[in-house]
Amino acid sequence: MTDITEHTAARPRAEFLHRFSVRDAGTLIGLVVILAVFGVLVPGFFAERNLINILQQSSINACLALGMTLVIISGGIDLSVGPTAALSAVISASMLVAGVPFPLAIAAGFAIGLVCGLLNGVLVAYVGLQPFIVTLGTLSTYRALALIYTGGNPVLGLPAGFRAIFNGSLFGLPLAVIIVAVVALIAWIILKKTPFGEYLLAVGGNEEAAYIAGVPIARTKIAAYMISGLLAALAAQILIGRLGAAEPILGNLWELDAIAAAAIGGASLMGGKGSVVGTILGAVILGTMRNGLTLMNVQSFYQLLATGLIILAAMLIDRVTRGRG
Amino acid sequence: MTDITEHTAARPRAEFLHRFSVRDAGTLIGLVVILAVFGVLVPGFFAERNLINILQQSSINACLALGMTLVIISGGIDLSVGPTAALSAVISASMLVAGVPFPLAIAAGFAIGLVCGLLNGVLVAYVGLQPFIVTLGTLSTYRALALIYTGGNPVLGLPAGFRAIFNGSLFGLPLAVIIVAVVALIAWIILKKTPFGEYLLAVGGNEEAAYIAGVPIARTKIAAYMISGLLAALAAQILIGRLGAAEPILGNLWELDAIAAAAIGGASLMGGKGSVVGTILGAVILGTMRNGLTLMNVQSFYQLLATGLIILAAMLIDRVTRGRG
Amino acid sequence: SADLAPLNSDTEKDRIDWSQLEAKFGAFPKLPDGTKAGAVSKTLTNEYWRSLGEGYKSFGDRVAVPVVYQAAQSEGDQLGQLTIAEGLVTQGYNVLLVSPQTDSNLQPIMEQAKAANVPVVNVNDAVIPQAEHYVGNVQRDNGVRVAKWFIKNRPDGGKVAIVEGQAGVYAAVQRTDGFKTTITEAGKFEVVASVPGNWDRQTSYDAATNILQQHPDLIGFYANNDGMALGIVEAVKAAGLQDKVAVFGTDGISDAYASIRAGELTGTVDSFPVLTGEVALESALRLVAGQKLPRVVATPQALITKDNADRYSGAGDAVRKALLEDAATGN
Amino acid sequence: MSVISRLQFKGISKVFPAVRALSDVSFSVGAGEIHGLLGENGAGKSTLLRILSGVYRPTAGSVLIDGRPVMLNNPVAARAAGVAMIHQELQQVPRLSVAQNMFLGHPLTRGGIFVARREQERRAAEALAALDPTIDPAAPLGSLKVAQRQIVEIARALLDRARIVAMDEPTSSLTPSEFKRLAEVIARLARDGVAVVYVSHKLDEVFGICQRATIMRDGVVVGSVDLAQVSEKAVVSMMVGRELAQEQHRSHASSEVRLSVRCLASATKVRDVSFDLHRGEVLGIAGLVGSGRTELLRLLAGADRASSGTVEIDGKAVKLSNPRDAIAAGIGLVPEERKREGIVPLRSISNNMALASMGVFAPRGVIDHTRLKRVAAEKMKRVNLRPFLLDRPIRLFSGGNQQKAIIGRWLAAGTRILLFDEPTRGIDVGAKAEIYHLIEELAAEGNSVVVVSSELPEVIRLADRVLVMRDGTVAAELDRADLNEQAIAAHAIPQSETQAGKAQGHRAGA
Ligand SMILES: Nc1ncnc2c1ncn2[C@@H]1O[C@H](COP(=O)(O)OP(=O)(O)OP(=O)(O)O)[C@@H](O)[C@H]1O
Ligand SMILES: Nc1ncnc2c1ncn2[C@@H]1O[C@H](COP(=O)(O)OP(=O)(O)OP(=O)(O)O)[C@@H](O)[C@H]1O
Ligand SMILES: [Mg+2]
Ligand SMILES: [Mg+2]
Repeated sequence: MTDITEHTAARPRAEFLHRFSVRDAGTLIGLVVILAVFGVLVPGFFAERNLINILQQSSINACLALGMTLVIISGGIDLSVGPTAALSAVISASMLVAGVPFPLAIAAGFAIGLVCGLLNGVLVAYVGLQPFIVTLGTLSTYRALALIYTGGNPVLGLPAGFRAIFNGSLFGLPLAVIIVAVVALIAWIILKKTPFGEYLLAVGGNEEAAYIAGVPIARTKIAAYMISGLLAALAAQILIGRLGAAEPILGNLWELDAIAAAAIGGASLMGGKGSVVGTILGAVILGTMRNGLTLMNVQSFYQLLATGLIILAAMLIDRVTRGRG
Repeated sequence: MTDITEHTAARPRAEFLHRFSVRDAGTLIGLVVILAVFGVLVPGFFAERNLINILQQSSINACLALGMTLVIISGGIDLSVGPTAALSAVISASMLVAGVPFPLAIAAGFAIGLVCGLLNGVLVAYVGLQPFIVTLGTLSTYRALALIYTGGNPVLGLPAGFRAIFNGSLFGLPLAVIIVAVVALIAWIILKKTPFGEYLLAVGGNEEAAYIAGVPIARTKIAAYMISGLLAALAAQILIGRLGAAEPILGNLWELDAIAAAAIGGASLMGGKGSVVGTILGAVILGTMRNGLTLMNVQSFYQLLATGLIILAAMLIDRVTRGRG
Repeated sequence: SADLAPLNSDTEKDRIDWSQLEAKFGAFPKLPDGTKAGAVSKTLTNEYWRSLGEGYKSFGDRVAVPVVYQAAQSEGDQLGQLTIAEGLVTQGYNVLLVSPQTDSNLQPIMEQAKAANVPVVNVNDAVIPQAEHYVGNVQRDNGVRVAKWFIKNRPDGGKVAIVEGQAGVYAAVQRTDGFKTTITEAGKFEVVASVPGNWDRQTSYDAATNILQQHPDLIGFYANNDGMALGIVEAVKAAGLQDKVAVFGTDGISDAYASIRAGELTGTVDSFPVLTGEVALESALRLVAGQKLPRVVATPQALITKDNADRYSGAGDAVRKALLEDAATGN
Repeated sequence: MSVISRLQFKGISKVFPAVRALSDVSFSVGAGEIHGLLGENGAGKSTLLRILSGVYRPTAGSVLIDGRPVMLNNPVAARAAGVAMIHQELQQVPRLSVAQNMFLGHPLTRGGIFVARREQERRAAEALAALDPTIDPAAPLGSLKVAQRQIVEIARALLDRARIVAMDEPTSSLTPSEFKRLAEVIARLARDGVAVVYVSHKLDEVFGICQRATIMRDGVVVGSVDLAQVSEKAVVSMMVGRELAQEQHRSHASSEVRLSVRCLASATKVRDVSFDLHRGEVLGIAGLVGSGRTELLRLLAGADRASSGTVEIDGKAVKLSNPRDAIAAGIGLVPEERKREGIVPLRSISNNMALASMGVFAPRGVIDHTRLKRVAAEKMKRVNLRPFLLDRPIRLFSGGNQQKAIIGRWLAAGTRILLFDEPTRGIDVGAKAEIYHLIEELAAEGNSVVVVSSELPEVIRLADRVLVMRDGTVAAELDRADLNEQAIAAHAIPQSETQAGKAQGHRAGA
């Protein structure tokens, strides 16, 4: 009923938390159910090509959601990922169009992401403002900067060579998917195997205790926001590679998808809790849903309805699975 | 620097928290600064007509933000206020157009708001899902229902009598402003004077302690979401009265403004903290800013920039004032 | 006036084509001293609305009328736009040009402006039912024109798909409906998908990828705006189907022209925002001068493909000339 | 004693996943009886009382009140059945006032609509009067010190006029004089026929006020005894299942100065504190609540910043601007408020232990989990963690075992100067002896230890030397030879009434 009894009910899984967690298994079951439903309803849904499509279409959200997961674990939230990506995209793109060498232009894009994250982090960690409202403020600010920088116009004509970097494929998988898989692996290692990961969990779990234990609170939080900014920048590079254009309005509402993926994957917005595997599964759930609904040619109002209901259903399935776990 | 030292520094003011809070004074100073700046920059800014405009333009956001404040205090968040308002609006409006008596149509709109809130509340309190993700799901769901119900078309031709209810003025103030002022007064009384207000603070402040003390956790949370839904419905009635039409896409992005107002006013998204006076001031700050920037004829990209920066600045001013408080 | 029937800009009888203004109402009249115009549009994040503003400005410059042009911070910011419009009313502009986010969000302006005796011109897109003056094109016609292209150039018919704008937005609904109805009535075509793209390039790219994967034999896409169409073009290229699938957008932004010239985007329906802006301001100022214009002033649009792109993309006057010719020939 | 007991536990079992916290617990408490409940950390005392107060439901068994079985499905039901409970962990809402907290969940109202604040405050003041009249019922609870918060918690249980009052370590943060006032209150309750269940690790308290006691070990009742008939030693051996050797104080202090503090002051409370701490020394710090001991330790641990003064370690000046500086300098703090400042609840024992020494476990940037597990096993064995489940989230452990993990944290970090703030608060006699032993071992290994404690016997038992703090500064320094409770108390108590008022100024509120 209440959280108290919930805790009591949820306890068994605690033992397994450090292995493949029951929580992740819950998310996986959610995904399997959704896959099964679409598999039945949509002919050709399980075609290799379509499955690859789903992965590719989930990759950008997954990339953002990984950064979001780290921020959420640290007890924060990053609403500014979309505009960060947009700013990074238009600056990289305009450098590329101006003939700057690819590595430099990409590095500049990443630097923008890091700086955006740094600013968020500093306002949260040093100035002590609330993460939600800080990133709500920078959401507008970064978007405005991107618009002002470009005058509102998309930056077109990205060099083919640059686009090839992110558009290729390896072992039959789109490079974007592979890049994000590598990022996920790194995020998993960070969270499970490094002091920084431990610090994130501690800061989000009990900031005061972490402080007394010598955890560098501010640096940990700032690093989380910077990673989130960096991954937003990476997502931006992947996207402009794919679309061949960088728009200042790119990344609209990305934050909601990223948060949804992290939350479906088990991250708690109260901090101290979250899973890389879960987040990836969450992103794939959302991607699968969009893909399946499009293939079913569901009318747009009903797609919106389905989106809402599936988010709720994913959380419910997960809740029920955990209850049994 | 970090939150830890903040806590230490913040202790003295604790004594005053239950009177006119220093925190609210901080928000008030923020508002005064912004008013002063615009007063200097914009001729005629302090014209009575313009000040009334500011209040009127802030009233809808203030109405939503009051509900949001209660939900935030209870440790939750309600992202679904905009679609709740839309659903309430189109249903009331279509009843009005069909000739249903005003009180009945308005009551139906309020009932929709309550039901939307109830569903959010039940999913949060009984099923134990995270508020952010629940209301993200219902955000899409309610919007979709409003679109499906109307086929995406606006409901036009509301009876003049109905519009007069919300469009009149009293003592030279628009009725909408007066209605919201009354709502604010009621919210203030609820929060400061009733057991329910205490329960909200307790549930958001320390849920376990509240449970052990016998606070009805689930009922308290559900009531908060229902009030938020009801106030969204009220905002919808005010708006359709003003517009003379109800659209299914009404209320887009309302949640962000409402959250911003509550946060500027001192609500903590961690729960257990928030102020009715602060929220009203927060809504007026946002309204003033929009009004002033428009009168200064600032280009929209720079308006966006200013919006972001002013949210950050309001939080900073507040932070500094509190530091001194 | 209260007995004014709700406006349907596409079907209103009391209308005049933009090319007829001078012929019917004479040369541009003299204006009261100090006339200034205020304009508010949806958003500046879309080139279409920026171009409209350029049109206002260029005509304003020509007749020495200062124009203030504002826009909401984002598409869909309904109350923000209302705030801006209310600010313009209180600031004493002689005429207002508004491009509302929705059919009703600027409704209060109509009454306030009336009280202040300021004419209001509804320019394009969403239609305020009580509007006394409307300048713009026929939204439905955007989709109709593209459908006609398919009927003419793909006589064998085939599968087509639509990528829609934001669910429930007037322009998106009308354009989609125009295309869908016209092409379905032609008989040989099948609309296999009509899915939301939310005015967003990435969403449209993903949607197009999925549709192409399911219907590799698709012959064409119609997108409710050019940004989405350009996203679809990339998806089509990525699927290696650029020779088989025709892609159409709407609006005629400069990037669309560039893409058409490069042989990627098949076409777009240009509604000539700069010219629309000029015509809108001209009409508005004629109202200020006391002329009684018909309720709707229709502005031009044209289906742009590689063949005719140059004709419609020259300097302002050249385009105006070409469009006047079109009007004369009834195109 | 009546035939029908006021309270009877009948065959209560409680199984948590992986832990059997209680098996077949039965005993009874008569009306007007003050019944001690004793046992080591994790014996199941709190679990039993939480069942009594409706927070947990028993796996098996029943609770009888006045001979009738009662359904205690939630805290509200327990209240209705006449049970009031003082929880081990403070269950309060810092932002609400003292009175609001006391009446939380069942506020007094005017006309059933408005909270009757005045009336609540008046009644709260009445309940507080007997315990600590200086607490302002209108003050926000968050502004109170822990000890006062605990008093509020006790006073809350008195409001109800309950038939049964369960007290789970009510005095863990209280001083002996505060206990004395509580004892009077409890005696009054007993006179009114209330059955009191009293849990404490302080055996002298239990022997002082209880007639009978039930002793538990590992979830089962070892026996119920008449306290007039048994010795403390016998009770202790029942609790721990073996004889506890009475250890004597042994000093390992050398003359080498490890830590030298000069004229240290903080912005809020501490002023002009100077002392030396030697290698191998255990320095006790005594003083009244609010005398600034916690704050002094926080300055040394880098948790708060000093406004002036110097700290030298091994003759070198160190800057302690945050806990990391302190840890790097070899200083570690075992904090007073374990739940708030000690543990990261969702993380395991191992992870909580390793938190302060991540660098050690991740020499190449990646955590060596094998090594971490090994060290955790070793340290936790040394502190005798129970149950010995290193991967279990720490929040599921009893308070005493949480404390052990925190001590293990500094053992793992190789800290040379350990600061203990109330190290045995809420910790059982067995574990207490273990911790004392541990502290001596640490000193013998050449570490330096500071122990802040409100329990004078503890200070006397452990310290080579004692600083008595009063009003933020060192009032006296007592060598081992001069140590006794009277001497400490004499220096700790303010000289005059006016100063007393000042020292407790923050309590008085208005
Ligand atoms: N919610 C829970 N889930 C799992 N195990 C629990 C839970 N609560 C308590 N336990 C376990 O039950 C046992 C008894 O704990 P309890 O808190 O009752 O001990 P205690 O006697 O009160 O100890 P202390 O003196 O330290 O307070 C311990 O092993 C503890 O780890
Ligand atoms: N939460 C707080 N709010 C206000 N003042 C505080 C708070 N905590 C500490 N102080 C101030 O610091 C002073 C010293 O407190 P400190 O905790 O150091 O005392 P202590 O001797 O350790 O007492 P205790 O044994 O209760 O911990 C207090 O008297 C008070 O003035
Ligand atoms: Mg206990
Ligand atoms: Mg202390």
